[in-house]
This record gives sequence, C-alpha cells and structure tokens, in this order.
Amino acid sequence: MKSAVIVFPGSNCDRDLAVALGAAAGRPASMVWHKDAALPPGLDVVAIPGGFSFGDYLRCGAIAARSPIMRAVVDFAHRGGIVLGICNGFQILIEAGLLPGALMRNQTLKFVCRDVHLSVETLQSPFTSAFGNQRVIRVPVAHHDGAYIADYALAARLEAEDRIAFRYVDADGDATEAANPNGSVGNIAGVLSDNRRILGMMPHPERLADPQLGGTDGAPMFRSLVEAVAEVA
Amino acid sequence: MKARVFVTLKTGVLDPQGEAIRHALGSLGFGGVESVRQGKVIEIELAETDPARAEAEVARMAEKLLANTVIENYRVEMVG
Amino acid sequence: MKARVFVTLKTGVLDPQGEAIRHALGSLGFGGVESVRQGKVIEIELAETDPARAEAEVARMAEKLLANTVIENYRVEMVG
Amino acid sequence: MTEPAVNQSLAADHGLKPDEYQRILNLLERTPTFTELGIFSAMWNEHCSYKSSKKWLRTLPTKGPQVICGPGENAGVIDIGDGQAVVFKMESHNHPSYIEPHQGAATGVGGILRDVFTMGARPIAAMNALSFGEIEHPKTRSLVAGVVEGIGSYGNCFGVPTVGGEVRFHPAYNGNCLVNAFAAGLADADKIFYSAASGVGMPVVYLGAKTGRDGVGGATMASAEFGEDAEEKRPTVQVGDPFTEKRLLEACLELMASGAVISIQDMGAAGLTCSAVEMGDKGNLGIELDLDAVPCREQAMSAYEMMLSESQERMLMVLKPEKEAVARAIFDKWDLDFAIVGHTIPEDRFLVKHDGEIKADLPLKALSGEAPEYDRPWVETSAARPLAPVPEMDPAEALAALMGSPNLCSRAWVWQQYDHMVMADTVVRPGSDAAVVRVHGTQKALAFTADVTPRYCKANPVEGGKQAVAEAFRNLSATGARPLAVTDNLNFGNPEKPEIMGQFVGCIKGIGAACEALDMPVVSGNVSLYNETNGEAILPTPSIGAVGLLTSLDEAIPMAPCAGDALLMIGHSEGHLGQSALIWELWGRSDGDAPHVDLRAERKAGELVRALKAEGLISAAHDLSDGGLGVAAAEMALAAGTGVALDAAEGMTPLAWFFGEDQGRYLIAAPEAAVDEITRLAIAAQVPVRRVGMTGGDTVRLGTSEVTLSGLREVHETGFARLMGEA
Ligand SMILES: Nc1ncnc2c1ncn2[C@@H]1O[C@H](COP(=O)(O)OP(=O)(O)O)[C@@H](O)[C@H]1O
Ligand SMILES: [Mg+2]
Repeated sequence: MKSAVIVFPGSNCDRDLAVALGAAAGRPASMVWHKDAALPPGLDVVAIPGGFSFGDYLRCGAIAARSPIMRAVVDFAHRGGIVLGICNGFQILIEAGLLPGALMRNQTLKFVCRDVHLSVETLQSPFTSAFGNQRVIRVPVAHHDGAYIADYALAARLEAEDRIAFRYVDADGDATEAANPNGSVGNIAGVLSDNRRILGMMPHPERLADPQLGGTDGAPMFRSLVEAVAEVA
Repeated sequence: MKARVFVTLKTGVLDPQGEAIRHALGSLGFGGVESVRQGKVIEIELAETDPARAEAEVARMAEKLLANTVIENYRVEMVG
Repeated sequence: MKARVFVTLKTGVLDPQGEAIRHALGSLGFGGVESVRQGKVIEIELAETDPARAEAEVARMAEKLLANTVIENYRVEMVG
Repeated sequence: MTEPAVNQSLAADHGLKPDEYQRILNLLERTPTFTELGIFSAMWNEHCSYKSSKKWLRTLPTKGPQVICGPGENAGVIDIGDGQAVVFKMESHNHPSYIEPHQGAATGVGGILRDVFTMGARPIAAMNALSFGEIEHPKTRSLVAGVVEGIGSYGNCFGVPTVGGEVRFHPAYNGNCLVNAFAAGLADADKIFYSAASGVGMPVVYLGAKTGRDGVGGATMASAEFGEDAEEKRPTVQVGDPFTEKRLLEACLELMASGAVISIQDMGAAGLTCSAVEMGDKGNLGIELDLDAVPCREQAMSAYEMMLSESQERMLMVLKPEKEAVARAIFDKWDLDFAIVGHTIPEDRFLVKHDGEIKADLPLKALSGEAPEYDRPWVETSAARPLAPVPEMDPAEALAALMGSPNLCSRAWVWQQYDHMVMADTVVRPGSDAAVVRVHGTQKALAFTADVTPRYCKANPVEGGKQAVAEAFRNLSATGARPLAVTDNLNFGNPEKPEIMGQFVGCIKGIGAACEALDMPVVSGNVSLYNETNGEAILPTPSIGAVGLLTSLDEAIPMAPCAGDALLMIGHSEGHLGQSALIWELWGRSDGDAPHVDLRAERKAGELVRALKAEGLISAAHDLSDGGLGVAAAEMALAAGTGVALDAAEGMTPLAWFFGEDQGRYLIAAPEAAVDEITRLAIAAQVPVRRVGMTGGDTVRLGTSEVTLSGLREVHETGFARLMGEA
C-alpha cells in the first residue's frame, strides 16, 4: 500500500498517522506539504491527519480545505481514490465538500480528550472490513469541534445507504446520550462518501494501534486499508 | 473601504455557544432572556475604493471562505 | 425586543483569527486586503419591551459576561 | 510623541527604588534617556534579575554526571543515554493569569515551550501546576475554567501532550492564583543550542511574529505586588497564537538543522531587551540594534515600546552570515517574519538606534552584571502549633469525604481538556503517579511529575521543601523510573518581609538538601515573588517538576493491581496527622508540624521499589502522599476496578493509621507467592515492610468499616464537576 499523509503547517498528528499507516503497510507513508500542487504518483491512500491545520480560528478545516494540495486530493477522490480524514482531517474533508454535513463546537463547549467506545456500523468499506467480529472498539477522541451535524434528510440518507461507519456507544454497544462525547447527531462518529472510498471520523484509531500505548483496537482500520488495496492489485 | 461581514447560523441549526450564554445570563440573574444566538463579525479593510466593486468582492470572500453556507448565512455591510 | 452586541478586540490586541483570515484570503487570490479583524456578534431576544430599559440591561450583560473587557470592546445595538 | 522627562519619580513608576535609580545615575554619569530607563527597569526588576533570590539559588545543587547544562540557559539539559538529551523547565505566569485567565495561562504555556525549543529540542510533554483560591470565592470558578481552557487551547493546538500537573484550592490563593507551566523536549546531546553570541559583525536576526504594544511594562507588572488597582493594569495582557508558535517551532528546528544558527534566544519577558542583552553578555560582545528593521504590527511604535514589548512567538538569533539565504527561505516556507535587526560589535555596548537617532547607548555587561543583588533580611519560621486532638470518625466515611474533597477528587475534568496523547507516545496517561512518555523510536521512556505540599511548607519550610522533592522522587520511583533531575518554580509572597524571606530561605534549604540526597540536581527554574494582595501572601509554593528515565518500558510499574494480590506497605509509619489532608479537608484545620522527611530512608525505599520490579516481584505500586494509606489504596482500587481490604494496625488509632502522612512510603501489590521474597529483599535493604491487606471484592474496607467501590468512584469522579457547579 502506497500512502501519503498531507501536512499543513498546524497538523500535529501527521507523524502519528504516518507511523500507523507505515506499520500496517510495511513501507513508510510519504509526507506531502500543503503548498504542493500535486500528489506523488501511484498512491493508493491519501490520509489527512489531526491537528489545527491553519490554527482553525475561523472554522476548523476551512482554510486548509482551500489550499493547493486539496485540489489534488479532491481530484484523487473523484477518480475513486481512498481518502481518510481523522479529526481535523474529517473537518477538512467536510469543508472541501468531499463529505456531507458539518462539524460544530462540542456541545459541552470544552475540548475533550479521552477514550470512547465506538460501534463499527458497517464492514462494507476499505476502512472497516477487517474489524470482523470486533464490533465495539475503544479509541481516543481529542477535539474541540466534533459535533457532527446533519439535517433529518441527510441523517436518514446516510443511514439508508449504510454510510455511517462508526457511532459513539457505551461499553455494551448502546448509543446512549452519555456515550456521546460531543453532541453529534445520532451519535455519529464517522461517515463514508457515497462511493464508500472516503471516510471522515473524529476519533483517533492511530492513537490506539500499538500495544505499548494501551490497546490495539484502532489497528484493524489500517489492516483493512492494506487488504483493500491488495485485493485490487 | 471597510466592510463588515456578519456570519450567523441558519435558523434551526443548534447553537451551543448561544445556549451556554443564555444559561449563564440566567445564572447571573438576568431575567427575561428568551433566546441567544452567537455569530461572527469579520471586519475587512480593503484597498479597493469603489463601493460596489468592494461589496461584490467581499461577497465572493464570504462565499468562498468566510461562511460555511451549509449551516451559515452571511450579510455584507459596507462601512465606508 | 431584540438586541445585538458586537464584541471586538481592542485596538492593539493581537488578533490571530483575523491574521489567519487575511493570510488565507491572500492565498485564495483576493488582492488588496489590508487588514482583517474578527469579532463576535451576539443576538439576544428579550422579554423587556421598553427600548431604553432593554438597552441598559443588555449593556450590563455585556459588561458582566459577553465581553472580556480586559481585551475586548463592545457595542450594543437595538434591533426592534 | 514626546517622551516624558526622566527623573526619580518616573523611575519609581518603573518599579525602580530610589537607590536603584541612583545606581543608574552613578553608572552612566548622566541621566538615562526614556528608552534607557525602560531598559534598566526591565533588566533590573525581580523577574529578570532575580535580585532577591540569586544569593540563595546559588546554594542549590546543580551538578551531576547526568547534567549537560544546568541553570542559566533557557532550560536545563540532562543526558538520557544513546546521545540523546531531555531539555526541561518550569515557569510561572501567575499575575497575567489572574488578570486574564485564558490568555495569561495560554501565553505561559507558549513561553515555556519556546524556552525548550530555543535550545534545539522538540517539546514532547507539558505539565501545569495550578493553585487557586477556595472554590466559594467569587473569582475561583472563572479562574479555573479560564486557566484550564487557556492551557488546553495553546498546548492542544501546538501539538504537545499535556500529561500531568497539580490542581489545588486554598483560601491563601484567593487574590493570587498560581499557574506554573512545565515543558520538556528531546534533542541530540551534541546539538544543543545556547544563547551566547560569538563573532564580531554577525547579523542579529529577528524571527517569528510581529511586534505590537503587548505587555509593555509586563515584566514590571509580574514583579509588583497587587493593590486594589490590579484591574487597571489590564491592557498589558498579551494574546497567544499557538498556530504561529507551532510554525516557529518547525521553522527553528529546520533552521538549526541547516547549520545557520550561532546562538538563539527566545523573546520572553521584556522581549527584545532581555534577549539581546543576554546574547551579548554571555558572548562578551556588544550588540547594535536598528529598530527601523523590526517587523511591527502597529503603527508608530516608539523605541521604548519596541524594546519593552512582550509580543509572543518571537525569537532572536545570531546568524552565520553565509547562511542568510537558506535561513530566509525556511522562514518564508513557514510564513514567518525574518529580519536582520542588528549585529554584534566588539565593545561592551548596547546601542539602540531608531529613526536616525540613538535611543540607548549603554554599557551592556552592566545591565545584567551590575544589577542590584539583595541579601534580604529573613527570620526563621517559628515552630508550628502542636497538633490538637483529632476527633474520632468512621474511617470509611472519612475516606469517602476525602476522595470527594476539592483537593483529592479526580482531576480528569482538567486533563480531559488537554490533549494528553498527541504525538502517540503517551504510555502512562494523567491520573497515575507520574506520566510516562516514550522516547520516540527507542525502547526508552521518560517519566514526568509535578509536586509540592504548600501546607507543609508554611508550617515548616525546610521539611516542606524537602518533601516537595521527595514526593516527586516517589512519584517517579512508583512508576519505575530512575529520577534524573528537577526544575523548580518558587512562588512566594513579598520578599521584603522577613517572614516571607524566611519561608523562601527555608524551602530552598530543604529543596537543596533533598536534591543532594536523592541525586536530583536542579537544572532550571523560575522565581515568582510578590504573590500578595493587600498584604495577604500565598502559601509558600515551591513547585517541583521532576523527570525520570526508564531504559525500557519493561521497567514501568503500573498503578493498578490485580485482584487477589497481597498489599504491602514499604516504609515506616508513625501516624503523623499534623498538616494532613485529613484534618484540612474534613475540618479546615492546619495545625501540627509538617511530617519529617528522612532523606536516606526515602532514597532506600525508592530504590527498593525499583529493585522489586526488576526482580519481577510486584504487579503494581503507588506512592503514599496526601491522605496516606487509605487514599493510596482507594486510588489503586479505582484504577484497577477491584476492591481492597486493609487491616487496622495495633497501637495506632484508625485515623492515624489510615490517613497519617509519614513520608517515604509506598503501597505495593504482589502475588501471594512473592511476599516472602519481597520481605527478604526489604529486610536486606533495611527498609521497613509490612503486609497491610489484600485486593479483591467490590468494596474498600478499612479495618472494620467499608465503602463500596462504586460509591467511592461516584464521589471521586464527579467531585470536580460538582465544584465547578456542573453536576
Ligand atoms: N493541572 C493538571 N494537568 C494535568 N494533569 C493533572 C493536573 N492536575 C493533576 N493532574 C494529574 O492528576 C493526577 C493526580 O494528581 P495529584 O493528586 O496531584 O498527584 P500526586 O498525588 O501523585 O502528586 C496526576 O496524574 C496528575 O498528573
Ligand atoms: Mg502520587
């Protein structure tokens, strides 16, 4: 799997994500600077990391979504490329129009960094196929603006098209209000594009993909990607 | 020329910041506050001197960057 | 009654938001943007019907909560 | 703008005492210009000159085989093997945080991060030690909310994990909160950057954000006691821009790697003045500055304002001239300002030009070398009132009350607002003894803790000073780390009062003795004096930030035991309740002496815990501090989700046994089969050890009374939200 991580001046999970991708793929991810106009050739996966791309003072991801490299990412996505956006990456994908909905200030108005439980809502995607029976996972969130907002029609469509990848749940797998760390509609933690090749999610699977860090529940996401790419090849 | 762009949440979009302010005003003893919405105001100083051209330019800025038209409305006001 | 409170940074106080926007507008190809400042606008719906009393009440809210008068100025506008 | 006339009264407005002003007149043999007066006031105030504390700071142990660079630079540097070094420091931002909690705390974080990356180190961990007034005080909640939000906003955006700290509440901080920020970074030991300029005619380069009128007079404010007019001083608040700081970090590290840097210094308090003087002074060179080249954010800034501005996210560097193009390109890449604002000169002179005029022409060395130094009178703190009788109470009830109390309830409300995992190397997260962060790409890890018990320091400064270091040592040892060194942030009241100076001297003596005995030299630090409002001083609060090393994660000791483990206590117990959390939290009492710290015993106990881990004998360990055995056991139980049962002790009242705060103790958990071997090793090491109970079940039992684990969890975990009025 050939992957690239996009680096904005305020990205700060770029290395974390590159480590997780590299460990799964057995080859390092390339780091691509936001001022570049083109992606390296032959990529299978483009990943947009967490952080505060341009300080995120206006709206999270707004300025990043309009930077030169994002035109190339949008092209890549339109050609059917696999694109993963985590945390700030999710915000950027939404601002770039690659995923529907909006992400707003957490309902508590506070930054929240802690482990949450997620239910893996679908295995039908290059990001989730390897979760198998492991349908409730534990991974961290760390964000200030992660409340996923969708109107009724959009939420219903995402549901009907099986495009909700993850939901916030409690340890028993129930999508309760208490399990929702940010006030997202329908406890939605991650959504897929209509071609299922783009995923945006607020939680950080890359932070819990190494036993030394206290868990590996995030690792199957990166395995899924490697398998999905291998299948095509 | 100077322009002001007001960016506000569309009606129906939940506004946790506004809600928090309403709540805090209540605890501070301010009665009769029925609703609170919070928005942004962005003041832009432009080299352009023609008001009509300036306004059109600022509207384009709002469309392209300043507002997220999925959830936000904007309004441009020329100040002088 | 409805009131609008504009909260803006005092002159001289660094405005990283405004700076980031100015920079981004430049990269998006908007020329001639000399400065950008970002502030808040807070819209308050009040039960009070007397404009003078409402305005005074909102000014008190601004002093006590809405503005951080250490670094921000505010201005109250009654809308109707 | 016409400049005001310089005279003694203007000097007094700048915080210069009459004899200090006279000293300036004698030194210059003329009246200083307005800009010069500003420069002197910045260089000679307490914050920059350490004039009241220097004499005593010199007594601290600062050397050791592990020390690469001790105090005097931006941060201390410690060898961690394999050619790597850890660079760290702690610094206060107390007054700014009281005036504007969010921005004050945020810029405090920004400042300490700059101190670390100026030395060439990439920050890998941050901590914060916070002291607030009592929760009922009308300002406290907004200070807590604002400070925590400010720290989070800066560290989270910058991308450094905030992994630890302390939060305390005490009425002595009602008028002066304390915000002490710690940062640590990693560097190659042979690629540390220092501030001493070298070479004549070398360009002096301004890097980073533009200069505004932020905090003009800020360093002076940080050294002044608050009066009723504190609110009036408000407009000097600075606003932090973590996104710019993040770019400054990346740009500086690239710049350093390019070989362009001769020396570098961040612009902190009294920005351009302090940084330029420091580079010249250390390098025995003069500096000439041309202020026309300084990138300004505001119009018509005067020389005085530029020299005193405390705008954030700026650096000053002496550049290798042949590398100018490379260096400029790096700053362009990161969209930051880069301007040559002067050069080094051979003579001892600080020359500042602006608008074609000479605004300051001063002997450079005298600015720091001739700064006043005081041997302030001090009196020894009188012996504490003996402990009055402690009432009887059901121990389980007391435990529940303690675990839910403001000072002992869970701090998760705080650290969940901090990204404590960014960089994906946080192995032990906040909420344990010390946090543990991997040294990326190696088997090694570093442990971090921040500690002090101000109640002890007030009752007995020497023992309190010792205890702060000892507790840090214990926190590190309980995580399996070998303690390496400390940074100290000494927060006190007005040093012109002999009793306050006595607290300061006592604490330093205690800290010095403990650092010596525990082999933890002081490699950096900060002093914050005049923390008084209307004559009411804070508790003496010498925060200790400490760093330890794990050569492999196999050495790490968890805090959570397994169900069915035996619990053993290491160390000697006498049931000391003077100044304890028990009597303070339950009855608002602060009588009795602070517990005595036996430094030899402390060291042996810590070494034993690590030795037991190396032998594979223990499953968990936790140090005993506030709230003693009962609280330590409850914290272990909550961490593991399993109950514990502790036995009562003969010859001691239940409260003294379960909540006494004798020092040098640990609670360890081990499988039954290991108990004999542990006992044998402890005896051989001459460390007291005794079996005190078992884990298992779903209650915490203290002798004959008990409380359910779920009930305890409830009061402990909701405590902070309750304080904040959110639950
Ligand atoms: N301000 C803070 N920021 C981050 N972590 C904190 C803060 N205050 C306390 N903590 C964490 O909460 C835990 C308990 O704190 P404390 O009771 O002071 O520890 P100890 O008794 O071991 O010194 C520690 O892991 C500490 O690092
Ligand atoms: Mg501890």
